[in-house]
Amino acid sequence: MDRRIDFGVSLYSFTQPWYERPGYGIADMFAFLRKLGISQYEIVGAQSFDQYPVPRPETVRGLLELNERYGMTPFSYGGGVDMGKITGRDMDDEEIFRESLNDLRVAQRIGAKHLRGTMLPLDYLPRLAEFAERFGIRIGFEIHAPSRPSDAKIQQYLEAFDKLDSPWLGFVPDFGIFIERPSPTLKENLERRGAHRETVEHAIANRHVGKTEEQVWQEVQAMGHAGEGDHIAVSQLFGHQSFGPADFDGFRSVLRRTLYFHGKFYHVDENLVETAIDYDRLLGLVVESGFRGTMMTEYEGHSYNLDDAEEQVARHIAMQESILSKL
Amino acid sequence: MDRRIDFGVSLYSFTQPWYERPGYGIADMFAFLRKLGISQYEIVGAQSFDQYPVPRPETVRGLLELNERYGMTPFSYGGGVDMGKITGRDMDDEEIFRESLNDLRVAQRIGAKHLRGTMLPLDYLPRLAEFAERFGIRIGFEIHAPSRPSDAKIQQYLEAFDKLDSPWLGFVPDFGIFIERPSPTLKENLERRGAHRETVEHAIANRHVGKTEEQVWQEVQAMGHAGEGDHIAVSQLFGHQSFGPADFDGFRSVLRRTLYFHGKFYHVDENLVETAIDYDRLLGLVVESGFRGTMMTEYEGHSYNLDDAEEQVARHIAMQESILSKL
Amino acid sequence: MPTKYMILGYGDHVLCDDSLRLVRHGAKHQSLMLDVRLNYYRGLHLSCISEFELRLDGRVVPSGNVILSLHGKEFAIDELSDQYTEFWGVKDRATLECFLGPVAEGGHDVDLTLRFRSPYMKFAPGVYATIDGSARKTMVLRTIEKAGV
Amino acid sequence: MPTKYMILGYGDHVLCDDSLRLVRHGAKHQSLMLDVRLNYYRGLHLSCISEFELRLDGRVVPSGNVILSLHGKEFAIDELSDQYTEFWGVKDRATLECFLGPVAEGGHDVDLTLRFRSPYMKFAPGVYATIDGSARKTMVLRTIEKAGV
Ligand SMILES: [Mn+2]
Ligand SMILES: [Mn+2]
Repeated sequence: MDRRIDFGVSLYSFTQPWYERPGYGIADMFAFLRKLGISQYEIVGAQSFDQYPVPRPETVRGLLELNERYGMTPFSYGGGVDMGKITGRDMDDEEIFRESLNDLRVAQRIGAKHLRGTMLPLDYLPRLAEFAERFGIRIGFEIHAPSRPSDAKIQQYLEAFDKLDSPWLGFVPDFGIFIERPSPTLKENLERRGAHRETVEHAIANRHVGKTEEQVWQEVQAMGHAGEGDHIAVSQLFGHQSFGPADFDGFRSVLRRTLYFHGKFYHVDENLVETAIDYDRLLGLVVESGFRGTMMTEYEGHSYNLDDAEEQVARHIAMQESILSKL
Repeated sequence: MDRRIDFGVSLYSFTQPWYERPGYGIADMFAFLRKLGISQYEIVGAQSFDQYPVPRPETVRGLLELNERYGMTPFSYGGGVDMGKITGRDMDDEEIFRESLNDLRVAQRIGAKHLRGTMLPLDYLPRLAEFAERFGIRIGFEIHAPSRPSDAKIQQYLEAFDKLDSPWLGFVPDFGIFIERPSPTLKENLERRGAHRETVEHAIANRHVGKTEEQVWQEVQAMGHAGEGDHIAVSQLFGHQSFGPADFDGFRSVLRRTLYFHGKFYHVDENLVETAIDYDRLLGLVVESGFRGTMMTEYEGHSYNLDDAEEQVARHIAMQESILSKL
Repeated sequence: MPTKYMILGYGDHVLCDDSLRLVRHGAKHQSLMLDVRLNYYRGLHLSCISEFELRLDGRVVPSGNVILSLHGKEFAIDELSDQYTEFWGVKDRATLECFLGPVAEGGHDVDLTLRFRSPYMKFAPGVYATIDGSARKTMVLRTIEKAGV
Repeated sequence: MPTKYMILGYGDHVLCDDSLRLVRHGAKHQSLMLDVRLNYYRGLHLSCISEFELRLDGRVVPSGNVILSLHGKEFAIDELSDQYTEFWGVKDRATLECFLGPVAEGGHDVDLTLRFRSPYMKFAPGVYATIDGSARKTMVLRTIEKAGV
């Protein structure tokens, strides 16, 4: 196995039990992760804290105690500026910058070494790098769907990172940008919400043949499937739960400026395969690039209301180990 | 002694130790008041709570526990709407009304039977009385300096109260409206702040002879006293620490609609005399009116930075007992 | 899009089971209380609430008669849009307190419209994703006699 | 009036004794901290703060480099005017955290301008009494090495 890649798990993976199970908390997540042999984690402030963007001092103390008790290391802090929180106006860039410094301070308090932060305009990068160094915390801008690494905007940041050549700034590619086909759990979820299987299959087959969402919706109705569930299915497959050819070339280009990865996934089956995302190919490219660092597991099964985070996280780690051991 | 009048003490009397003494709290006030034989009190939310206008639930619980432990009864709640708390605009009357209902709810939670509330326009009185009855809490509008009972505005409220004839609304006359001459502690305080005795005496002697503040200040300077302390003394004696003939007739008129009294005072000497305010005369009028109810001791020595609240409150109670015993 | 708003799968948790209660404060004053949660994966500032309407048995409860309590603080509904420093955590229950006339014991149709902007999902200047956290349930009322807090 | 503002007698308590400290968070980041109180007989909403300026040894600390903490929450100075639901109790200390370059140990001249409106002492529409809670003191700095909160 390639020892240049290590693993962490984002506590976001446990969204479903965190929201739903009374009494379930970070201690339960840590106990589970230690059993898995994982000691690094990412914590998302807006999800895990009951005060945000700056958690209560007692929340921070509680987290530090849990780190100690379970031997866990906060690898990264999922901050991010809520630029729309003030009713009636958007924050301007200066305010976003100031709130980004808050995120750095919070990351420092909880002992994280990375901040998943909010993307600021290019001319802010030198100042941001300066503060990142001052705080001793690397700031990563997430490349998240529907963005693709080849997008002009991402490539401009890449160029700026190269020019600045600071170890304190970089990307966090989220593997959700590489969904090539719908996960089986998405299909099941759409059917549970009332879509006919035929609707789902038709929408998938016609997603990338030049038709619009509206055209496909007309076709599905013509097939006799005009229910709300059918409409939701078409809409989601063209929208929020979209898929398409993976941008491997773009991925290759950003690897030299990547700080760590969000190992986003939707379902790893019992054969340790994530059919929606080509982890074999992606991890192959990561290793090929000479990258040293961390794959941060980020399960998103709560999107389909699945309460199987522990099993899925365990499979995801096992899948990555298996793939890397063959490289 | 006239048993129709009983006594309570506003915790506001202890402003100086409350602000200044580390560790000093409501338990200390209650322990002292029980020694004095006092079991009724008023509490001022904006002073005693660390969250306002609605205190934290734990603050309310803490207060209820102290009531229990010391056998104290919250007679009145000093609420009041901060109509200027929102930057850039004043609250309108509807908002003040709504916040007054908040005050009623807080009064109810802490178990008070009276609310010292914010004066609302006359057309609100029926609604206010309705809610006061619903909550079982009488609402008093304070008559506070520089208002005088004979003022047209107060007399309009008196008329409206008479017309409404509700037991749930009335006045809380504050004896600070009857300051006839500066308290010796005010004079001492002005001298401590740098005023010459001659300045103080000259300003007092010329306060009510038709001269303006500016004229008196010119005269004092001509006497050779042009320091900042002298200027403060003239300014205070014409302004915030003013004095003048007491409006006894006005007082007589409002007694029939009075819920309780704020026994404001500045200094009771060792002979149990408050030289600034004619308690003999005022209590005589109260008894004469047939009033049954409560004198709420309200010491304001913290205005002169005096840390003698316990002694002064004890003297104030003793003074009132002595006066009432002779009536 | 068939749905104008994003809806997550926690709709059944929004109106907290067994939380509908009529609290009697003395003889003449009562309030109807109810605990609610967000239908979202993360918490939100109260300022992000863009639509709020509560219906009891089909009748709108005037928003001026509703107070929202969170973390020991209380807010009028029309104050919420200012509260960008008050954070409603995704595991936290907020309590709605409604000032109403008499309400009978037993089952009631509770219908809450609760929509909010997702303050980081910005589509265009001033335009954010709208999350629909509305919910409707038949809830059984219980009565509590209460003095003090 | 010789004084444009009302000043109460607690001026000596505004800059809390022994509270000036330089906190080192790791090798390259430090902040200067200081506890402050109101000079008033009652508490105030943070929105009531109308003037704030901190000078250290005669030099203004840019307000953008200052954060005010109260009850476990943190506010930028230019956010204060919005905070009408954040109450600063009269017994409570707020903490100022300033991001500055190196500061030497020993005595420093700390000069705080802090004025606020008294939100119930309304003289005319939009006009409230101004309370001057400013204070100046020589304070001795101590240094604290800190990791975490
Ligand atoms: Mn991600
Ligand atoms: Mn009074």
